[in-house]
Amino acid sequence: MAEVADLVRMSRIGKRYGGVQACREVDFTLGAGEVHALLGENGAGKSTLMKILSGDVTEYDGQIEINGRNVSFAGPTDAQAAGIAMIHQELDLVPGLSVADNIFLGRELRTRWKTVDRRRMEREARTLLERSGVNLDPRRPVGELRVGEQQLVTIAKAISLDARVLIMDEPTSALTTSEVERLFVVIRELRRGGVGIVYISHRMEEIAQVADRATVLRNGQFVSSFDPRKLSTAEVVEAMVGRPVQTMFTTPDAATGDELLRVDNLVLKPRRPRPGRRDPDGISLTVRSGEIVGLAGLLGAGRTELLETLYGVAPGGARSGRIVLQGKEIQPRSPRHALSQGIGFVPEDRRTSGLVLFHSILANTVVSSLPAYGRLGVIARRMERAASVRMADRLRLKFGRLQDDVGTLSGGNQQKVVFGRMLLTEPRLLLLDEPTRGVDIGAKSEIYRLLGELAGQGIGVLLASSELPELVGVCDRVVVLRDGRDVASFSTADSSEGDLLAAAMGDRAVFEGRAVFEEVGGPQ
Amino acid sequence: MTNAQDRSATDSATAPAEVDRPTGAVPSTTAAGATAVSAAKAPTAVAETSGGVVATLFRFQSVFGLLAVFIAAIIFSPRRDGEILFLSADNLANVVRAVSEIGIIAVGMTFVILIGGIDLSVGAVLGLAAVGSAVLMVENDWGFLPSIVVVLAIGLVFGALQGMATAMIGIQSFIVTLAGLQIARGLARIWSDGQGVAIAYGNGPDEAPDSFAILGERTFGGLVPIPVLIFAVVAIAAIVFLRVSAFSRHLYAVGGNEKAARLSGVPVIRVKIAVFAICGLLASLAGIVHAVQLNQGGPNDGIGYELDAIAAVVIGGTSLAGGRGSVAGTVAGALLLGVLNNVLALNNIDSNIQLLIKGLVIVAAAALQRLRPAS
Amino acid sequence: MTNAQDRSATDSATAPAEVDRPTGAVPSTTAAGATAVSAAKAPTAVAETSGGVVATLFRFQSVFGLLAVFIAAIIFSPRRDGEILFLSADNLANVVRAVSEIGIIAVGMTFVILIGGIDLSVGAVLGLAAVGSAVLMVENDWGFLPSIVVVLAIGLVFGALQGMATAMIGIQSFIVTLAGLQIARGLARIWSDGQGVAIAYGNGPDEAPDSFAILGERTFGGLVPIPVLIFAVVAIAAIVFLRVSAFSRHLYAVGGNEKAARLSGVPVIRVKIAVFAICGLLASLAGIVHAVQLNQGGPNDGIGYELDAIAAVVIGGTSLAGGRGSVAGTVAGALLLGVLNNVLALNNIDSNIQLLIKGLVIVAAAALQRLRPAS
Amino acid sequence: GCGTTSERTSAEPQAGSSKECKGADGKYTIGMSQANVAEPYRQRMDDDIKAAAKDVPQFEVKFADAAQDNAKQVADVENYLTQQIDLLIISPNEAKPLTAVVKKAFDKAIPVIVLDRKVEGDAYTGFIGGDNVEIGTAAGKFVAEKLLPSGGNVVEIKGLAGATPQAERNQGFAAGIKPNPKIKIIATASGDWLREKGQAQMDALLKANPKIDVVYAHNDPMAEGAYLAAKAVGREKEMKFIGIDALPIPSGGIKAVEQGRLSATFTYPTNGKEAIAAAKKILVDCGTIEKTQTLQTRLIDKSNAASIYAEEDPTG
Ligand SMILES: Nc1ncnc2c1ncn2[C@@H]1O[C@H](COP(=O)(O)OP(=O)(O)OP(=O)(O)O)[C@@H](O)[C@H]1O
Ligand SMILES: Nc1ncnc2c1ncn2[C@@H]1O[C@H](COP(=O)(O)OP(=O)(O)OP(=O)(O)O)[C@@H](O)[C@H]1O
Ligand SMILES: O[C@@H]1[C@@H](O)[C@H](O)OC[C@H]1O
Ligand SMILES: [Mg+2]
Ligand SMILES: [Mg+2]
Repeated sequence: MAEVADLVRMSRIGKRYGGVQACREVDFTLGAGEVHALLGENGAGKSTLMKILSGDVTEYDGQIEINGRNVSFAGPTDAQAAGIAMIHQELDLVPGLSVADNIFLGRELRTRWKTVDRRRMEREARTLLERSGVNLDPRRPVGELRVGEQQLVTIAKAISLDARVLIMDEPTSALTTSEVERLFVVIRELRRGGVGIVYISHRMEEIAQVADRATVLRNGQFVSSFDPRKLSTAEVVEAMVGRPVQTMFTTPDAATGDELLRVDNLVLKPRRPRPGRRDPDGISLTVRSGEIVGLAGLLGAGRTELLETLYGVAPGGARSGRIVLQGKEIQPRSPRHALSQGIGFVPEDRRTSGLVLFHSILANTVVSSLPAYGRLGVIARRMERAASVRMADRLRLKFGRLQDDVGTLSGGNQQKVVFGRMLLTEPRLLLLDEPTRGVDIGAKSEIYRLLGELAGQGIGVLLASSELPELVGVCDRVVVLRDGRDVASFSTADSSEGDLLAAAMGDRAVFEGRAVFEEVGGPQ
Repeated sequence: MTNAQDRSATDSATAPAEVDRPTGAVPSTTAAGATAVSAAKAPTAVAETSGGVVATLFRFQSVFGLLAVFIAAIIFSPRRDGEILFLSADNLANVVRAVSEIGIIAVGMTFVILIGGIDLSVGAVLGLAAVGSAVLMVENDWGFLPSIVVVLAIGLVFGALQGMATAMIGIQSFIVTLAGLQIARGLARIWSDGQGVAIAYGNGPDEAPDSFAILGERTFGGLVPIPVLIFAVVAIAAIVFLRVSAFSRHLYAVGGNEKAARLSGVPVIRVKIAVFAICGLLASLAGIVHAVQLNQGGPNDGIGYELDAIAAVVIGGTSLAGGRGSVAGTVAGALLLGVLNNVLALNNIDSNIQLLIKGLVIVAAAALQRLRPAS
Repeated sequence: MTNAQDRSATDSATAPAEVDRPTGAVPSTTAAGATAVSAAKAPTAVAETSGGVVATLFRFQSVFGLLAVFIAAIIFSPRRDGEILFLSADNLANVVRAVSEIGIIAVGMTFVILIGGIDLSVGAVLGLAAVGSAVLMVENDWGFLPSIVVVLAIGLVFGALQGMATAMIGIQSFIVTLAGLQIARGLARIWSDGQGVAIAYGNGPDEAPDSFAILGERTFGGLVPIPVLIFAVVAIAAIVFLRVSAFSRHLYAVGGNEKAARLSGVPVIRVKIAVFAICGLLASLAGIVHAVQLNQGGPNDGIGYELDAIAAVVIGGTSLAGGRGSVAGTVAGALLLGVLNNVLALNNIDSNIQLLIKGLVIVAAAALQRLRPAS
Repeated sequence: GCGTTSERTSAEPQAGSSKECKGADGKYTIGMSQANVAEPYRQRMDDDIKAAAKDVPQFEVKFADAAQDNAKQVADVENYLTQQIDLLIISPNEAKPLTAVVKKAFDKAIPVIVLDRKVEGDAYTGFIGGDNVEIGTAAGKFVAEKLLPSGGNVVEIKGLAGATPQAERNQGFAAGIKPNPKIKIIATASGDWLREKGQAQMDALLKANPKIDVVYAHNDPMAEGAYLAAKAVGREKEMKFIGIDALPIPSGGIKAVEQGRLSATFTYPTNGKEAIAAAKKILVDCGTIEKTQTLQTRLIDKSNAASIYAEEDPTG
């Protein structure tokens, strides 16, 4: 491919974290105008390898050449000067600063008097945002934005660097199909301009669409390199995991039982509305026990807000409509209250809402179910340990020791910890908000298997996801939300991803959405 | 796209006011969060409707407490011949004069707290600077300018050293500056031999130059004390600085998400050192103002000022966690404390009861800031 | 699955020791990572090799500073007839007695700081409790038990009220407790009429019961002062409590990530209120100890103790950001400060120079804690 | 050179009696436990002791600063006991809390000289101090007879709430002005002994009270602060300022009187010199001292300020 003009050549890269060998003698190259996908399970070392390239991690073994010249970066600024930009997996933005300030942080545009040129920054930010497919007011504080919107801001930020090498570490994990398509348009433009792009993702269908080459890492080591367009998803996944994996998501259609949850015309009028929030504005749906119901919708359709309302963490305000759990009307007041009713919730953003990153895996796993492990407020260590080990086994968690900080786990394994914590509360109804965000395909199928198992035990699941294949494959039924209202309901047995998308977008948008599909429909 | 329009319509009707929004960092939020749900291809430009009066008001909600206390002060002020004593020009000048030192310190403290730090040494540095200016001008017979410059430099360097200990070794700033407090206090006592150094003015030996005395006078028809002017200049300079400088973005970034700041190429260590240096500089400026106002540089001057300054910052709405807050809020916080002290003193409330009232008012003022407009 | 085996084999060979690991939150660290790495099908049990001496040592690194200061104290201690004065039994008893009040307060403060808060009111609450016990027993002629119970209840309620203001209204605890400081101090002055209330013992009116006096005595052959015993009991109880209770997990979780804690079903508000209540309770216990040791309840007792207590906590390795730290560290921190004070006093260092030395040692002790073993 | 009243409680055993007196051949370590050095008055006390001890070659004096904390002062004394000092001078932060530890020293046959504020009981060798009620009374009399014989308005700026001298000076002053019923105390405020607090309080007092004739401050720094506040609004000539302490240092009250800012101040003797004299008597001369030695206050006004300053010249 780009043997002649390798933009980046990394050789024999090694990196150790304490007892973990995150990378081991990895070779990696990137050519100009190439989109190189980097694949591997959670914890395979993808992010680490790219952090080394982008100057974030400065202590490592091996060599890096840029344009044939040996380099060694003292920090991210150095790498940026050498034309390397990275979109980090964890959204590293400053919540208190505006979108524009975040995009230009560290490289503020100046006026003649050396002061910050806010106007110009806002103008350019707006253009950049539009280019990456979102129309956001660049003056809004980033802390107010949805996760998906934040992800688009980081993309805009990376694009603004005009880098020759652009590393995208799971840029689409919180995006819905339409934003992803839009991003691909941008990627193609950049590629035409000679930019080399490293693309990391756990969404297999994206790889074949966008990548020219793919490299697989396993346990920090190089496994293989190939043209993803020539391999089937199943083959790619087998290269990643080292064994064949069921990639078609299907959960056995458990016999669904009685009605578990009924939501009737739920409306929430918060006392102090916040911009960008889409509170329930007339939602009705049901979940039967043993049923997995999906929630589809565009960015900001109100899926998260619905789940939050059901879990008792919505902002205070007037609520109308009914929430009925097993025939009994409930008014979820707080997570604690919801848990006591048998409702569990796995939040979307595990780092800010899910985990105490610097606490142990053990402490994070058992925190919701502590009363079960002892009496009179005293914890029986053996019991909590046993529960924790049991859950780790069941979820096939990949970790060193239970005492290790949960923050040292790879993203997907962190997600499993949050998931496991809720399972330990033995819920009747599980509310899941993007539970597989950033989770590798192997682990995903574990989670789906588990969901199937839970459904088999009669637990009801309400699953919000931005991945249409996931919704179609895993759920029995999908409810589509738009603007805080339920607009359609499909049985997955007889509907497609396209149907869901159409319903999510509304009539006019369907047309435009199709247009996008055609324009970007696969690489030429 | 009805979605988007709906959304923004709702938005503009209500106040977006995130309470702790850094006024300095996100200055122009006149328009409400005009976000469009981005569907497929055609992003819809949304008309930027104004966020409304409420939104604007609530951006300055740290001023609410001040306003409430101000109104209470008017109501409870003693009157003479129908004149509301509290509102008389010279009383108001006194109010501001009394908080000018704390105010100057609090501006520097705001910077430190914005990066998520704290500086407990400011009171002691004030004392050191007060002693320094007195000793240099009176005992060493230095001129006005060299003395001032050296004293300011001492504050700057002292702050910078503390900044280095925090930024480079990574010790919590609370500990570094608690140690700094003791060190500065010890130095002040040693330098002054433990006794206040009296400042008399004139050209003789053992006299400070008259040019120094001017700093303590009043101007604008004898109404505005120069210390108030200095405070005002410092505050305005800080506000403008935070609005227009790239440095301020870096500062908010370090306080808001240090990792993100580092990844964006913000020179985190340099920012931290600079911020502590600024804080030390302002503390020593306050020390100079202190000395000239009291005609003395005392080694024990400024004891406990750090808590007052932090209180002003926090009442002003700046979060101790860093990343959010504003100098304007701090000024409001300092004035609130000043007005409160003044009206209690005007009414000659028993000093013990004063303590109770102050405590309750401070909590009430802070609680008021948590309020948001109901929709 | 070889993957998993590789991984875990490597793990057990090295020390992952995250320095600031909350000792309380992850209690069972006696054995190294004995967890089954579960890959695909066959979970592999890994032999429990020790995390290494270094790791263990560094979990207790807040003790390092104490050790260093202790050794320095022995070296620099004055001697008489070959006897190292610092090491004499009654001097050591004095050292611990002198820190017992700060120590008791600091235990409560550790709880508050662990949830990411701060309590500035402890010194004033100590004063209030000291006054309270004196007034009740001496002036109101109450018995020992009712007096103690009421005084402790006052501290508890005072703390709980502050906790409510923080947890329920959402005011930063710094502000709430700064106000609380003033209110408690005002109450103490009003209750005592502004004068220290002397405590004499006996059965007469205006005398406190002898049973109270016992709290100030020494035991174990006149060697161990009861206040030291009380401190020890409080510290041990707190350490055990943090290790075994479900509550402590909640506490660490709230401090580590409040939002995550809430979503995990932790009763955040209740935890916060409880923690501030405990801190108030311990401050009032310290006030009782203070009164009995000084035979007086003074309205100005305990001024500035809050900073000493916070210093002990932070030197003990607890992070002001919350979520990590330990009571054992705090005890070490308090003892470090006590030893330092003692050895400086024994050597009759000039009090100003003492300030400098203390400042430098505190920074050095904190810097020492930042050291980690190279991997 | 001040007037001294003494009382003798001769029945008490004097400490040191059990020990053999080594007299002039010995070397003696004296521990001085000061309540705090943040107040100029107390720093001056230490300075006086240091200066006086220079003249006694047998003496080595150590100083400890309790920083206004009773508990710390107890620890300071205990540390002195560990070091086995030969004589203790203590100026207690407060009476009752220090009584026990002073007794402990005294019982160990260490002579104890208590300065300024008494401890309770009689387990000490000698007390040297001023009488704050008397000083307050003298100030009151001065106002009633000299400054406002035909009556007028007084504002009182008090010391730190809870400090004994504050209560006593308040009480004495009230007694002193009693004979002149036309004198009214129209306002009191707490200045916490501090110059800047005196200034800030006076700002408000000036505003609230159009007619003030005399400002009585419990110490000179607060009087000076009040003066500065009045001067700032051009009213310093309308009223007289009096303070207490009269420290013979450049920033002290005597200079302020000499330079016309204060009308008068009253000496509050530091007793430093006297304490060393007493120590010398006990240790070097193997003698005994008076149990109580009360140093009288002295009125300093324009007429005697310069000469007294010269007499007590700090640099001398
Ligand atoms: N800062 C760190 N400290 C300790 N271990 C770390 C650290 N960062 C990464 N690791 C470990 O290094 C290994 C590789 O992590 P890395 O983040 O590179 O994985 P990844 O391939 O990006 O996984 P994911 O798909 O989940 O993002 C993991 O085992 C992880 O636990
Ligand atoms: N203005 C705001 N202030 C605070 N939090 C907000 C705001 N807007 C959105 N959020 C939070 O952001 C999250 C919703 O954003 P998210 O990224 O989940 O949207 P989405 O998943 O794309 O859309 P949805 O889940 O609503 O269909 C919720 O946690 C919500 O409470
Ligand atoms: O000014 C003095 C004050 O500092 C001291 O505490 O008591 C006596 C006063 O005269
Ligand atoms: Mg990764
Ligand atoms: Mg969502």
